[in-house]
Amino acid sequence: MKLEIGRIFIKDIQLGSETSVKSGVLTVDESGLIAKLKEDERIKDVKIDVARPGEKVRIIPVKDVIEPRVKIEGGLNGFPGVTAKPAQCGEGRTQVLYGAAVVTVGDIVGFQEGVIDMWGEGAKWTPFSQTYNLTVDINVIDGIDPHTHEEIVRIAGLRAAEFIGQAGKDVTPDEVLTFEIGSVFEETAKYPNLPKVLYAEMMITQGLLHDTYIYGVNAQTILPAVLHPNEELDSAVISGNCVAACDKITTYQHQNNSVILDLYAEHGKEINFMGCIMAPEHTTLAGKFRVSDYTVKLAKLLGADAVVVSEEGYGNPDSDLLMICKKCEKAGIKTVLITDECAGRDGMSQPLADTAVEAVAVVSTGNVSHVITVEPAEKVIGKAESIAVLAGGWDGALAEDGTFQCELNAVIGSTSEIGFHNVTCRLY
Amino acid sequence: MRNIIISNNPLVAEKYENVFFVDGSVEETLVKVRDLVYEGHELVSHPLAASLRVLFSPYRSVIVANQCEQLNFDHAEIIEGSICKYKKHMDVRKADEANSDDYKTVDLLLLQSALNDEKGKW
Amino acid sequence: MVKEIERYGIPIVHMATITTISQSVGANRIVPTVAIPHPVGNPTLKPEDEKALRKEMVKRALDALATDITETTHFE
Amino acid sequence: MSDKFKVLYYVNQFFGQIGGEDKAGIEPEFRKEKVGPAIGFESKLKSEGEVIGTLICGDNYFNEHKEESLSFVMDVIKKEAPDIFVAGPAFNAGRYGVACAEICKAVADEMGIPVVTGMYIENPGLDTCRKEAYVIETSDSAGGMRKALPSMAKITCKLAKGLEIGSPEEEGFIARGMRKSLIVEKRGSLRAVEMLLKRLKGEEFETEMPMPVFNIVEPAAAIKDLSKATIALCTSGGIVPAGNPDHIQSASAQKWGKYDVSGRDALNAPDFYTTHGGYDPVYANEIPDRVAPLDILKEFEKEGYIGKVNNYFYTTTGTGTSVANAVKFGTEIGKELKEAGVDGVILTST
Repeated sequence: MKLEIGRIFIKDIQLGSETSVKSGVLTVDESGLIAKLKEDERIKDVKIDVARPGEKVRIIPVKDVIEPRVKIEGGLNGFPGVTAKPAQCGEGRTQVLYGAAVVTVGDIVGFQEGVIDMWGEGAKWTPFSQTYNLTVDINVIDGIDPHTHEEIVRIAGLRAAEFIGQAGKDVTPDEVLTFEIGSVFEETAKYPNLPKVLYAEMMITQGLLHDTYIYGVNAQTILPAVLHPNEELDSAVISGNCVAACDKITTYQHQNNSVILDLYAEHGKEINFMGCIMAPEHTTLAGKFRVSDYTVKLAKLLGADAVVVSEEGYGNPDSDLLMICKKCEKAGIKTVLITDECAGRDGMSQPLADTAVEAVAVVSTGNVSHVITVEPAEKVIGKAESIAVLAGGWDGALAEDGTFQCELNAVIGSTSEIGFHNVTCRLY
Repeated sequence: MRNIIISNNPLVAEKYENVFFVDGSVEETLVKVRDLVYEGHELVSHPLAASLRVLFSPYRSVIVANQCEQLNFDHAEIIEGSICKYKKHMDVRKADEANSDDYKTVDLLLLQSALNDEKGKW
Repeated sequence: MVKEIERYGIPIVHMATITTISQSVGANRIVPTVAIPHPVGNPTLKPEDEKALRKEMVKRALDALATDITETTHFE
Repeated sequence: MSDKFKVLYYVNQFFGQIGGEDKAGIEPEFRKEKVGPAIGFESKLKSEGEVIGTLICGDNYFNEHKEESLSFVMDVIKKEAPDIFVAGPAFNAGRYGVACAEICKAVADEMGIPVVTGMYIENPGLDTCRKEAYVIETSDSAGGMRKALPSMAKITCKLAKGLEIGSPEEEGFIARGMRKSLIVEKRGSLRAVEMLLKRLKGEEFETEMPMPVFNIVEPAAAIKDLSKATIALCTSGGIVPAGNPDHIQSASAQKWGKYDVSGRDALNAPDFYTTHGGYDPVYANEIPDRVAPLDILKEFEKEGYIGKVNNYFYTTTGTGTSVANAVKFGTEIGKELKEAGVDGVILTST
């Protein structure tokens, strides 16, 4: 499979009357986008705005982040299985508005937090303070049940990204990246002496606000599936979960999965990167046993020497992570795990409640209870009331001048367990 | 009936029959689950949710098997670990009462999803 | 608690149902027991049988204290 | 008024230049001047801070009159209101280390100001204050003074000025056990891939989340002759006398209890019951010996299989009891058992 990603560097976003990219400036046809999204009659109201790095802007509550793209060769444009007919992802040429992101804002339930600060202390802790964000705030008509509401907002975000992505159709990219890996037999013949490595990507798949989709299929219903890494890089995987702010994998992070990119960089040099196992995280223990067994079986079937395992979420998925780890290690397959931790607000607690002696190689992406202090914003995009949820977590969290303390767990992508951001924990 | 639902969520108690209703906190609910595990009931669903925000929920429903077998050590460790983890996060946190209706709904929907997931499988 | 007591050089035997926990808290001599609510009893037995069972288990624990070991040992 | 930050310093009788072991019994005193290591320490502060006085106390006096000593020290600190408190370094001196540790902990807890000390890694005082204080790692003898003082001064300056403290390796302090979240140059996925490559090549790698190591205690030697041995019974199953006179909590226990059972044949109901909140109490309340088998031990005593059952029976509840408390209970109970000449212990858990 061969995929070319043409990156068009975006240096600003403006709202206007046409959608185009000129000298790195992305202009978005505001009314055209609103009209496009309102084709879904269940959407009552759409508000478009722009948040740029460094502006004193806070976006809350963030539902998803999506990278705007357009397919110009091979396959189908959009998100196959969701906003387009089913089609193979991962081949041909996809153009990316690199540096831009669609950020959907929409509270489906009142307790969502998920904040992106574009400036100051808050900005340090989220990778999405560095992107030019086109925010899409969606209100639905009355009487919509939560499941449908979530779906409407999820799909509106994808449609918006598709709409804006069109701007890159005829633009010459600043950089073209090529991703090519052949069949496991071809690659093994090419690199007979390189260790065979798989990536097991765990996904939250547990119901409302806790779902992930592959080609539009709710991953709760699948057995672990093998994907070519290109498929995920080419929009086959979509996030439907929006309450695990710090460690959920947004659609943008699937499209730019950092584990895949970093393994790709070593393919043919140090390792033979053979693919991704998409492992659903069930809430039932039987499901956890089934998935961990099946994942390890796939790894054995493919003759893997090592597996990188990334978690999504916090709480019950910790069990899945360690089950996969234990079973792999027992089968002689070396693991490296990526997870976040809770060491308490002062960092003095034992980080893990679940432990396994087999977990000898673990990357920590930060303490979810680490407290940061953020100033009040000059402008809030989204729902100002959500800040009260965020700031009211405990006594004394909110100061009189509007400065407040929040834990990293409220910040989008802060402790990303696919290692998308640069946070870690060290023993001090 | 194969399962019992241990829950402090009134919506769950209204909707299902096989509910052991805990008139109390999430922690008390988890402690009840632990007692049942100690008596030999196996866990069907994991005691914790998969996201931090839902960990802060004032409502929680957990499914355990109805029949009583020998104590399952792994399950005992899971529930003990879950209680530790829960307490670690909630020690100083205030209950989010303003959104309790939403928390009730989400807990119910996640429970439904778990029951569906479990349907027709061992 | 087990470790701290043993640190004084007094042999200690841990009679516990969840032996994995027992091991993880550092017990060296472990006697597995019946069930959490009644580690050294069994209410389903006749009283005299239950007592015999308990005596057998306590004897095993005492004998464990009189046995030299070099690593964590389960006395079953 | 100078704008220098103010340091209060603590030393023992030896470093306070009063005398050696023969002076270890002196009471605490305060001098509004720099004494001993405080002089060298101040010179390393690069005029950013000054030592406003030195507290001196005999090591024996401190350890034998802990409360009086601490209250004297705290009074001085409250009056002098330093910005930062420095003690030692104590190297591997046990009593001195314990004094530094106790004072550092008290100052940090009560005054909320930063505290700095220095110790050898095996100093028995370390565990008391490693979380509260920045303990600079020193050699095991006073020969390491020249190396210790600059590190202590450097971290003192940073703390006083509210600057960010570097890693334990950079600053030379003994890790406090804090998991600090910080932003690093390489993203998590890249660190994972690098760790993977090292693991695959069989090179050394360092996990970012070490699994807890349960520090193992060597098994104690076996009892040679059971028939002469005194056996103590302990339980974490919460068996207490009727009425629970010591109010042992049903969960998250804060204390333990001990009860004289020398005149009893069993822990029979209704004299005893369980207060444990973590399991169904019906069976234990029917026959408490099902949890703590005193009945059988007494039979073995009568039969001569064991020498004696310890006069006291020890109890607490295991549920939700923090590790720190469990360690504390074990240490306290173990001490009593040792002093009572107990030869072996049976601990039952539910």
